Amino acid sequence: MTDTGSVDAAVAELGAQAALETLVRSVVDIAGAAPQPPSRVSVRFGCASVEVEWPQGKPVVTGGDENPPPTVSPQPAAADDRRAVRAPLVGTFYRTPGPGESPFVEVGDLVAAGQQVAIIEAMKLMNIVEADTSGRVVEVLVADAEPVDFDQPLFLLAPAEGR
Amino acid sequence: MTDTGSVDAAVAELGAQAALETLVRSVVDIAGAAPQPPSRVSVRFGCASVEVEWPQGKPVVTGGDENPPPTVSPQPAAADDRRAVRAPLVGTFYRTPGPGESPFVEVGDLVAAGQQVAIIEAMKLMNIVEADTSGRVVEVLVADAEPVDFDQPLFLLAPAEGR
Amino acid sequence: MTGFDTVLVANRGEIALRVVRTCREMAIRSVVAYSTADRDSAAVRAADASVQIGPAAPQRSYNYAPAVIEAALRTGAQAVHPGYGFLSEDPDFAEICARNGLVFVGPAPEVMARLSDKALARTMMAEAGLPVLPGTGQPVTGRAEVVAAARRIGLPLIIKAAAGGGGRGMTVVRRPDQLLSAYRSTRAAARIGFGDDRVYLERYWERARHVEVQVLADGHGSVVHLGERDCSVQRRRQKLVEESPAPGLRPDVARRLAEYAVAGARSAGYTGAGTFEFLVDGDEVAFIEVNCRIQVEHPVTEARTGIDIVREQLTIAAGAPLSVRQEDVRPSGVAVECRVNAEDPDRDFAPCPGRLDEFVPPAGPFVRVDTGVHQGWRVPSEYDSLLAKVIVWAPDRAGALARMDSALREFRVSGPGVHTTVSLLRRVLADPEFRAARHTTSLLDPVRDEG
Amino acid sequence: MTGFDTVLVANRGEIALRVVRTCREMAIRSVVAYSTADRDSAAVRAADASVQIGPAAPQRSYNYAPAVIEAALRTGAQAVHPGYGFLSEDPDFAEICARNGLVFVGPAPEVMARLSDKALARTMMAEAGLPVLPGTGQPVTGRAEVVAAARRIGLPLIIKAAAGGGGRGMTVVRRPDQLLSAYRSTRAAARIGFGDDRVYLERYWERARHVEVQVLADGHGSVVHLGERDCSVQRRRQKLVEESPAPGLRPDVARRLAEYAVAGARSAGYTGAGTFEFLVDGDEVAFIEVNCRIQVEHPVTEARTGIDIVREQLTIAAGAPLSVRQEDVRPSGVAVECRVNAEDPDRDFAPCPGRLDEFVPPAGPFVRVDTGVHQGWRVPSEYDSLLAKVIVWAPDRAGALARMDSALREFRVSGPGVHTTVSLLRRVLADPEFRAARHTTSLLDPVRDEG
Repeated sequence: MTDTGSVDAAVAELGAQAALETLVRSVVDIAGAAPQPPSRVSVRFGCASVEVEWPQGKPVVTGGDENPPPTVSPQPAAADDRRAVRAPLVGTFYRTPGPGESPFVEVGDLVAAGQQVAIIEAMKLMNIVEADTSGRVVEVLVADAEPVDFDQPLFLLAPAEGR
Repeated sequence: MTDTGSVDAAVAELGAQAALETLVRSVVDIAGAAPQPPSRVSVRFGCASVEVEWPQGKPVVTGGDENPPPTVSPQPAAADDRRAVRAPLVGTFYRTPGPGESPFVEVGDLVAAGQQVAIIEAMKLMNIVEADTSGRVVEVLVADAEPVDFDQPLFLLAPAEGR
Repeated sequence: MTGFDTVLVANRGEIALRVVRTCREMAIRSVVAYSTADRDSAAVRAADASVQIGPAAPQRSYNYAPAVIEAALRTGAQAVHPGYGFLSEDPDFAEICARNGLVFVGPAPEVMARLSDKALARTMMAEAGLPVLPGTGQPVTGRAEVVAAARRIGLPLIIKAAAGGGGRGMTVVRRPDQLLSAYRSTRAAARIGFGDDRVYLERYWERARHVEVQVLADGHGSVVHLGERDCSVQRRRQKLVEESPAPGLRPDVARRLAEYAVAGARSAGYTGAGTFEFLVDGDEVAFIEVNCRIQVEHPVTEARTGIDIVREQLTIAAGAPLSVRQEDVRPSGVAVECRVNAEDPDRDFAPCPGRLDEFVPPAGPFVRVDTGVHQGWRVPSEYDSLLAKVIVWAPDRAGALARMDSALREFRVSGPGVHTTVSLLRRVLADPEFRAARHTTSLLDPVRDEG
Repeated sequence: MTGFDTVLVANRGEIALRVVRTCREMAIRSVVAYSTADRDSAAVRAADASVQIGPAAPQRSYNYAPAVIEAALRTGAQAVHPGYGFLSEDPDFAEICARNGLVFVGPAPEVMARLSDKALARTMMAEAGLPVLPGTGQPVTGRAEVVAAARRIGLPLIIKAAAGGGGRGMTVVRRPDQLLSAYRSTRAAARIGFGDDRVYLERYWERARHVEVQVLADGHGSVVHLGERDCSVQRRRQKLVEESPAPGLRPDVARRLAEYAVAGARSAGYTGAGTFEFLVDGDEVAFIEVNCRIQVEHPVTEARTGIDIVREQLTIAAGAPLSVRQEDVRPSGVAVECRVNAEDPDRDFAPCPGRLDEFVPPAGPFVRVDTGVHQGWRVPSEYDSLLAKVIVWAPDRAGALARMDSALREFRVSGPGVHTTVSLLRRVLADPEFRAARHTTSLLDPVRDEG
């Protein structure tokens, strides 16, 4: 038990015990804390996972899913600071107030929340599209006069400061 | 057994065994601590896994399945040392050679691989049930003259020595 | 066959998929207009194209005409199939379609406008020779007018809030001394409930059955009926079980109903698929209303006649004549439909949307299931709670009821918090009154009496 | 109605579920005997009870009579429904059932024994007045005998290995000078392939169609037919598409086939549901064989007649008379079935079992899907590769083919390594020969010629 291999093995074993004890405690905690007996509990830590199912249980409590790094990243969605300005209705997207005129906004422009950035025409009515947040235009996602669906991203804005 | 490769292998095997024991303990802990009898418990650590299912209240224990440890553990089913003697066909289970006679085996008996332990009657033919492994009878799972399905566990055997 | 290359399906759920299927068979390109809640729906998957027209809230998507029209125009659709509910019976929407060069799959806007005004429809149909329920037709005010109307109509009668619906705002009056207090309390309740205290009076039929006749009318003067459906099993005016033929209905009464429906459709200048609803009590019948759209229970009629009603709708809308003459329509056997809703019987049938971890509908000989959901789907809370329609056919009623019960037993639906009406439906199927076809619309909802 | 409380279903897959469904409708308790590979099958789930009779290998489970009988006796079953394949046409099994006091759902063992001997069946049917293919009937040996037989039969003819089957071990002879070399090579191939070099000769019909007639016969002397099915679209003798009525079949020929089938069933003392297979070329017809069981393609007939054939099987087996007389059978419209197999068209249609990550069969009006699999199921490799049968009905053939193509487009099947025959089926549906009903059994398998 003095060579490095067996030390590693021992450490691994200890790690396994600790990790699994944690997992089991989690499962038991979840099962006990749930308002009704759960039908399935699944907890995973790295390569270790514990999963419990109950027959015909009503609620489902799943702890962790496919690959959740539990302690590493506090903000899973924070990877991209950019925000989309989306289409408030289905219609045709126009970047300019009229034919031959210059676009409301261009890449690199700074826009304020509430500023008009485009028009969407639906049923021959012109609907103003406003930025719902301030920021710098980093990308125009739809070409002029193209049809857009409801909620389709039109522009990407980056935060005005910081970076 | 002096070169590092075989030492590593031995250690890995030891580690796997320890890990599996831990896994099994985890399952038992969960099953015991659960508010209701679970229908399935699955514990995994790295490549080793143990899974327990209780279909409709009747417990069936299976050790390891989908991803059998490829090189580490030579005995993926070693989670539980007990081995079941299973029904080789569908029929009626008899523990004795005939009415009023004493059973082929009793709990506590030591049986040898190939020894007759029961009869299954199907279509009025008496089929001999043999133990496919040696061991000590720790449990008789089916009452005399009860119907059994193909592959249904009939007896549990524990390893004859060790423990 | 039809002149349409592309049809916009302005609906969701099972009926959107239903329309997509017939379009596909007719080699018509289908485009489904959908809300964000229906992004992964079966109809969207099955359609040739789709347009996200708005958020989950129907008033900004399925009920929002500009978004629907925009989707139709953008995708080159020549026609809009409205399904049922949402914009399907909105004459203004039909009008907007026409103004935008789109064929609305349904009757002409002016026909729809007249028939959707219940008082006007009642008058029109009475003039066309259809019997109507004795009643005031219009709202009544003042004790003298109420007493005079009640004397003319006779007892029992029902006082209905003009703004009511879905079984709310109604009181049954059986004795003369209950009349005025019932009038006062119904008005008061209507004022509070609907902000509108107008009420009208109608004869109340104690043991009535709800029977409706399916008609098809083309733009070339042909009107045919496809037989009747009995929809008497209702819970709070929601149909649960529909069947055809109407069990226990005298053949001469069934024939009269069909003739009334054809005469009514003709006199109204109706085109498309439509349904004439009647109350029936013995050999007494009374027209109630016309539904100017495809109905949830149309598969019952399809199963008995072999006619694809959506195909006929599209054919008629494209200006072609009906594919069948009256003598070609030969309904056979018995068809029954059960509506399986995501509702909790233990919580007064509150809708219970949620994720469907398991959803395996029944199948097999003479079993059809129309559904817009699938395993893994999360039933949205914004729409009605219909999960699936189970339709069976058999040579006779006993066989059809056995088959239906068997199909309902086979249905596997589960998920966190998901409950269904399957057990209620199975209780109805086992009910002796229902089995003997002696049931009425009050089988599940004994009507509240005054006094 | 029937005397059975409990029926053992001795089969798997879609047909086991099919039988369970009818049992449930008839209030008969169903018990499914299953192998370890089918533990979680839809039939096991749907049945009232189930018995695990053996391992995946059929010779130790579905084909192992003692296990099946044991399961039946243990669960109190009075009858055994064998489905198709496995023990369904084994006269010994029917005999064992009888000896154990169990009703075998099928004809009497001695009838089955005679009809399953193809040479004997051919002789019996010829005696009953049915036309048979000119041929030797029995194996021939020696050049003189071969030449004499060929002279009597005429050309083209086909030399078949007695031990062959499934399209293997056959050679077509078109010119007299090919005869002896074909005889030698077929014998040699048969010796190597089957260890049995006996061959026989039969007239070869170049442009034949495979047409079969469904019959029902009870134990009280009633025999009715339910019309014919055309099963000419085959790949290596495996039926892919079946339809009814047989397209392009002259009505007088169809009538003759039906009469032959009824006469054949009568003369053989047949009881239960059975199928008489014929080859048809123009107005020439020839009896081939009788299938003494329910067939894969029976839903085609159910869709046109409204008759539940499994119900009739159970009714007849219980000793009751048929529920229908010949004059009650009035087939209508056109029904088509396509078999969707888990096979890889790019690897010569090798079966490709695997896990079905996605399995959403089509549905809708006049579409029926019979399947024994479900999403998440792992298709076992031990059994045939049938995933699902898609059956459609329509008033006419063009409508039925359009509906079938639409249904196949809707079918969603995927999983690691899973391929299906859907694309092949859609190619058949689009084939001009098939659409014009000019196709023959060699549509997909041009027959190998000698020389």
